[in-house]
Amino acid sequence: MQVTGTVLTTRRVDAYHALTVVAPGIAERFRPGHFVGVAVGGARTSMLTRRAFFVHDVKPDYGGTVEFVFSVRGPGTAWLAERRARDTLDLVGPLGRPFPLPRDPVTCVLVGAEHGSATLFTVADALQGRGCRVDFVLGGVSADRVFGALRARRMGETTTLTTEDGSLGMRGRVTDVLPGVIADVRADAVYACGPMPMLRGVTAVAVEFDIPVQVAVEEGMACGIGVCMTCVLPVIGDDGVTRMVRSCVEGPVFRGERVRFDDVGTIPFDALGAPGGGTRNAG
Amino acid sequence: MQVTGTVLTTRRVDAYHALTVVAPGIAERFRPGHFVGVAVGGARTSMLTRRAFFVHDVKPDYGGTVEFVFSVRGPGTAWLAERRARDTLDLVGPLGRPFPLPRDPVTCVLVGAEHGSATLFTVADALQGRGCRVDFVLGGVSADRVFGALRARRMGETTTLTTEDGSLGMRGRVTDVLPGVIADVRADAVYACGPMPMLRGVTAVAVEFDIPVQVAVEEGMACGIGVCMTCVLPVIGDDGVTRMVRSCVEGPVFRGERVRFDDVGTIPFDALGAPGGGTRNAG
Amino acid sequence: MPVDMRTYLGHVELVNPVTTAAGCAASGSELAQFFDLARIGALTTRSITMAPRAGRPTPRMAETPSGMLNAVGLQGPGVDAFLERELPWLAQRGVRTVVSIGGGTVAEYTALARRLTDAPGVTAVEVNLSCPNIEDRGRVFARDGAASAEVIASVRSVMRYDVPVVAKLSPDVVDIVSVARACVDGGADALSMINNPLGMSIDTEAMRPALAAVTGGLSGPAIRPLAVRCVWQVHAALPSVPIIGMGGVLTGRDAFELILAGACVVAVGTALFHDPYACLRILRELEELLAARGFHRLADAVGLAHRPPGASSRHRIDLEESSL
Amino acid sequence: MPVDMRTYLGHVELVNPVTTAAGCAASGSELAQFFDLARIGALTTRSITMAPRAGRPTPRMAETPSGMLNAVGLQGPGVDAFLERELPWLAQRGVRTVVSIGGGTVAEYTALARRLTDAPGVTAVEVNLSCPNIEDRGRVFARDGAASAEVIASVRSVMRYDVPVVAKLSPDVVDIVSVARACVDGGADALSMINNPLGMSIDTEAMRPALAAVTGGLSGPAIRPLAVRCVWQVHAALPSVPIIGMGGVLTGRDAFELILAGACVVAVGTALFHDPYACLRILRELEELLAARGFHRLADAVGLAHRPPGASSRHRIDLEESSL
Ligand SMILES: Cc1cc2nc3c(=O)[nH]c(=O)nc-3n(C[C@H](O)[C@H](O)[C@H](O)COP(=O)(O)OP(=O)(O)OC[C@H]3O[C@@H](n4cnc5c(N)ncnc54)[C@H](O)[C@@H]3O)c2cc1C
Ligand SMILES: Cc1cc2nc3c(=O)[nH]c(=O)nc-3n(C[C@H](O)[C@H](O)[C@H](O)COP(=O)(O)OP(=O)(O)OC[C@H]3O[C@@H](n4cnc5c(N)ncnc54)[C@H](O)[C@@H]3O)c2cc1C
Ligand SMILES: Cc1cc2nc3c(=O)[nH]c(=O)nc-3n(C[C@H](O)[C@H](O)[C@H](O)COP(=O)(O)O)c2cc1C
Ligand SMILES: Cc1cc2nc3c(=O)[nH]c(=O)nc-3n(C[C@H](O)[C@H](O)[C@H](O)COP(=O)(O)O)c2cc1C
Ligand code: FES
Ligand code: FES
Repeated sequence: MQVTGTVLTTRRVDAYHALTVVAPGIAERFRPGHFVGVAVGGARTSMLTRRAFFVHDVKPDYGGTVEFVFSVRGPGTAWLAERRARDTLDLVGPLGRPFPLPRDPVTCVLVGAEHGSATLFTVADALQGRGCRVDFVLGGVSADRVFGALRARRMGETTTLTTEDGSLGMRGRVTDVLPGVIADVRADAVYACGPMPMLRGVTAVAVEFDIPVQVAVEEGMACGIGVCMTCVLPVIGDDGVTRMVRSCVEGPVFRGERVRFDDVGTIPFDALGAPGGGTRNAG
Repeated sequence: MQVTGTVLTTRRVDAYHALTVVAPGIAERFRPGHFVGVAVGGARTSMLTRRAFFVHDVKPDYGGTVEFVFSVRGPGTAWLAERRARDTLDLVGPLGRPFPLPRDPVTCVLVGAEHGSATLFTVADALQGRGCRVDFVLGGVSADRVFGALRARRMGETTTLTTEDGSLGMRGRVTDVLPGVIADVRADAVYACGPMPMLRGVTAVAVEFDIPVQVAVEEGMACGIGVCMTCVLPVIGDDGVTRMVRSCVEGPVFRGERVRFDDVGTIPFDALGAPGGGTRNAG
Repeated sequence: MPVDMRTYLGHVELVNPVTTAAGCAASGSELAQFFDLARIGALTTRSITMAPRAGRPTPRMAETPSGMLNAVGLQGPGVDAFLERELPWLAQRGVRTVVSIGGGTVAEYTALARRLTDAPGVTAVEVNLSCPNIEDRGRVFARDGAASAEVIASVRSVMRYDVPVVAKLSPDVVDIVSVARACVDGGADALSMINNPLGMSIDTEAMRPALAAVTGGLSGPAIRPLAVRCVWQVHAALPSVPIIGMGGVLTGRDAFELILAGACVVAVGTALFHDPYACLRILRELEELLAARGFHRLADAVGLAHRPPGASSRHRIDLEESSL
Repeated sequence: MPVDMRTYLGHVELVNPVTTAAGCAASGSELAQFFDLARIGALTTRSITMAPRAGRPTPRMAETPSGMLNAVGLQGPGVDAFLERELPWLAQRGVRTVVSIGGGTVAEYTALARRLTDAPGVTAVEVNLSCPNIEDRGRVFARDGAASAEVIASVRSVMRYDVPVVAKLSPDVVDIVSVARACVDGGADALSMINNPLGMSIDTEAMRPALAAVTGGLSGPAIRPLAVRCVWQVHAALPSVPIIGMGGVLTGRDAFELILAGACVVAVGTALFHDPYACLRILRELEELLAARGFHRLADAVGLAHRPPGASSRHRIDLEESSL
């Protein structure tokens, strides 16, 4: 649904900005892993496409609020960073397929990098609601880019932090420490959100341990609702056939081992409808 | 010059909005009849062209402020109407050729319609500074669109108001009452600002009385600095030749009788460089 | 008083003039979550191809000032899956469906048309001529009047007589009127314009083309002045041919602009990416605009901006029964 | 370290790659009130015609999303007045001047070139081919490779050998590369693109065309994707021909985009209407961008986005002496 909501609060969290927006309908329908499409630039802007942000949190205040966390990257996020309380914001959501949750009270490692970490706390909440044990592995380039360390320490059984410059936690990347954490906590499943190379690394580790891994991906999106076909990536279906699937409606959450990370940005020759053989073979 | 100024105050005056902007360099160079080009829409806007506004007032506060008065007409003025104190505004100015002032302490009738009236008060000031007598004739469609009646009453020897619906002053247009005023006050000169048909009418009256008339015109403008050639109108030069002259740099103030009001929006056949004969005849 | 919003594509009546643009509404079901598709004049499908197509690699999209570039490459399920799943789904829901088709040869277009001719639920066929002609070194059909006309004539010859064939034109030509005329001479019942002009953008950080496909189609309000100009020129030359106008329509005002230029149907593309409800909003805004200007019927506004400078609009509304 | 911003149009060296676009800087003196014109690579004049021209009626301008339409109609003083007043004024101030010329016949272009050939202070001649050819039913020269080449060959034959002749191309063609090639074969020393594509806008209140001339030229950021694509295609096909790129350049980033696509000079048009200082600002921003990316010379960035996907940019900078 589309909502013109009022900005309730804005805050800075290290390198990130967080906006809380009153959007009852979206908050009500929200499940962990959902994202919102945010119109940027105001009336008569030259920026036509909505920007996608994972929902970091929902609260029941004022009928329902959504919070999202972002860093300034280009003109759209720069505009968002200038929003103030009482401004209005045009959101479409909740969008996407949320994280599937296990039936049983298993042990889950939640891995986040950069703003991707913000996506994990509602997942943790839901998992803990089902009696799951939750452990966090959060990383970033530097201390100010590791989002939610404090909250993770409060919620998680254990929390392992990494920074590439060593300014917080272990020096390195989340994938460097993940095998140790999985082994230590005897994890049953992994949930991950972050840049594509990180998701690929996390998936490789989970496959190594032979445990399921759910990843939430980010691909360039023009619509977020499944109509523009710009956000595709190669994913292997239940039938073993690779298809170029839309990350906005068929994702953003995928089983990690189904995503052909090495082929992102290409049309694999064996994908359904690939130029040359693929088309007819797989059709 | 180009100035990024801070909005000092915003106010509503009946149907109009007035913005006062800190712009020292512009205020300092200002002469009555100058206008400013205002960038609208903010960063990444789709609105590319500056909007032109006559300067209503300049004050020495904060090193120099400029005030302009406008009504909401389209998206650019709608955006301006939403500006608040402390916002910044990007102005270019002062632009245009100002009103020429008489050497001698003569009697001048200042005629304004709609927002055009706002242009006249700095003219009145300058005229009175030279010992001139000033009388006002101000009009509008309805009472709320007659700008500056109070101030005119304070400044002018006499003030005559007209509205088309009769809600203030005489029912009718400024041109209906102008002959009477000119006769009554024995005017030596007329200054006018307002829509093109009104300027044409005022000029006709002044010509009738055989007194000089200075008009400030508004033509669609893309640049305001003389480079785009979009703001032209046919004006008769000292040599008797009609040229398509730019109202932004050769105007906006013209001697009324020199403007070929009936031919605005056309290229008169006898204009310099007109298609067919004109070109070679006059060249 | 409500405005009579009905309009005609050839002999087919549409309840109102708003449709989705080809390739901008996927299979239809995605938008159906937001509103009832039967409420718009028609839904135009993505361009259906013979075989399934995986499309182009990503990045497929780049934002540009007041527009965007896309290089999707006609990703789609192929005509079999379309006829088996997508078209029946739309037909069941009473959605008037304009089926867009894309091919690499005249034979392929013709084969597609043949497959559609007995399919229930085809309101019209729109021939996407902006496809590379495999038999002419990949030269786009739409850029050549003769090639376009050949495709149209062949499609027309196999399509059911009561299904209008619409030729979709590209602005990347020297003279759109001559291509339009060739298509009409070839048998097109209506014309649709504009498809995306070819554009490109470079990522100045990576110092590489922003799209994997290097070039892509430009859409959105940036191209509306091109669309208005094309519709205007074609309507002036061929006033009796129905035109589906598109290109950068975001609001009812924009739709009205194309209608005044000569379009009797208006398609909404890129706007859907921003606002899933765009079609219904635009329809409502358009109706309000027409009502506010005293129109009783949409048809009276079609091409109205062509009236000679002296004429008043009232006049024309009174005089003419229909401008179609 | 400062970046070497010098660039070449044929054999003529320009101190930097920023110039004004034809018709967007009037006689030059207007902008001189804002900055010293000798600081930019060159000033391009409006298109000079034989006789004085009053141009088109007003309204001549309409704003469109991220762009504007203009229909000025080459208003100007004619070549006599230009040579008598405007050119000497520029020459006195040391302004490198690219003189744009416009005509209705090959003979008129040629006569204009002949008038310029002995005039001091002509850095280059830019032939505005987007003029209607009176001898071909008003068909615009630029839309036809052969007609364009004929004009260029004739102008080249009468111009002084050391004054480069630049052919200015329109995007309103089927294949800009073939027109570019024809012009180069005809003798063009450099190419300039893009002139305004033809657009139109309708005033939905008046229900009439917004411009008195009905159609007009579209400019501004809206058309930048078309400009980048044209420069890219032509540079790919004719890598050794210098290109003056233009179309919607508002910032140093935008100029850099055209340079990466293959332009060695960048012209600023519509941006001047918004920001009289645009040329100098863009030059500064461009230099900063180049420096931040480690370029020592502008020339190393020209066409860089064409390097094959594997290659790094550093590599190319080290390997090549000049990309011109
Ligand atoms: C499902 C999803 C969830 C996301 N969640 C978050 C989040 O919670 N926090 C956060 O900081 N960022 C998130 N992103 C990335 C965020 O959308 C981009 O940072 C943002 O769109 C950049 O906009 P811009 O105008 O600042 O930058 P620009 O780079 O100028 O954007 C230009 C265009 O590219 C698109 N684009 C740019 N980067 C991305 C990207 N990484 N993914 C998709 N589109 C992109 C924009 O939508 C826009 O159309 C998410 C992306 C996706 C797809
Ligand atoms: C020298 C001059 C002085 C002016 N002074 C004032 C003033 O003091 N107060 C005031 O309210 N208005 C004034 N105007 C008119 C004012 O510029 C327009 O009302 C304003 O540009 C409308 O912008 P918009 O986006 O709201 O409307 P739109 O109609 O959407 O504007 C679209 C485009 O048309 C141009 N435009 C529209 N109307 C006019 C017009 N009348 N004159 C010139 N360009 C126009 C705009 O600049 C813009 O490029 C003046 C105009 C000129 C030329
Ligand atoms: C993502 C995308 C995909 C498109 N796919 C098709 C297509 O399959 N067939 C077609 O004829 N046009 C296609 N188009 C062109 C649109 O139908 C339309 O002609 C064009 O985008 C202009 O309208 P707009 O500005 O409203 O988007 C596509 C456009 C976009 C943006
Ligand atoms: C008002 C205006 C007048 C122009 N006049 C000319 C001209 O006389 N000759 C010419 O070759 N191009 C002319 N052009 C085209 C520009 O030189 C340039 O090619 C085009 O506007 C694209 O650049 P821009 O987007 O930076 O304006 C004109 C453009 C504008 C906006
Ligand atoms: S973003 Fe449009 S289909 Fe996914
Ligand atoms: S507004 Fe550009 S020349 Fe006057």
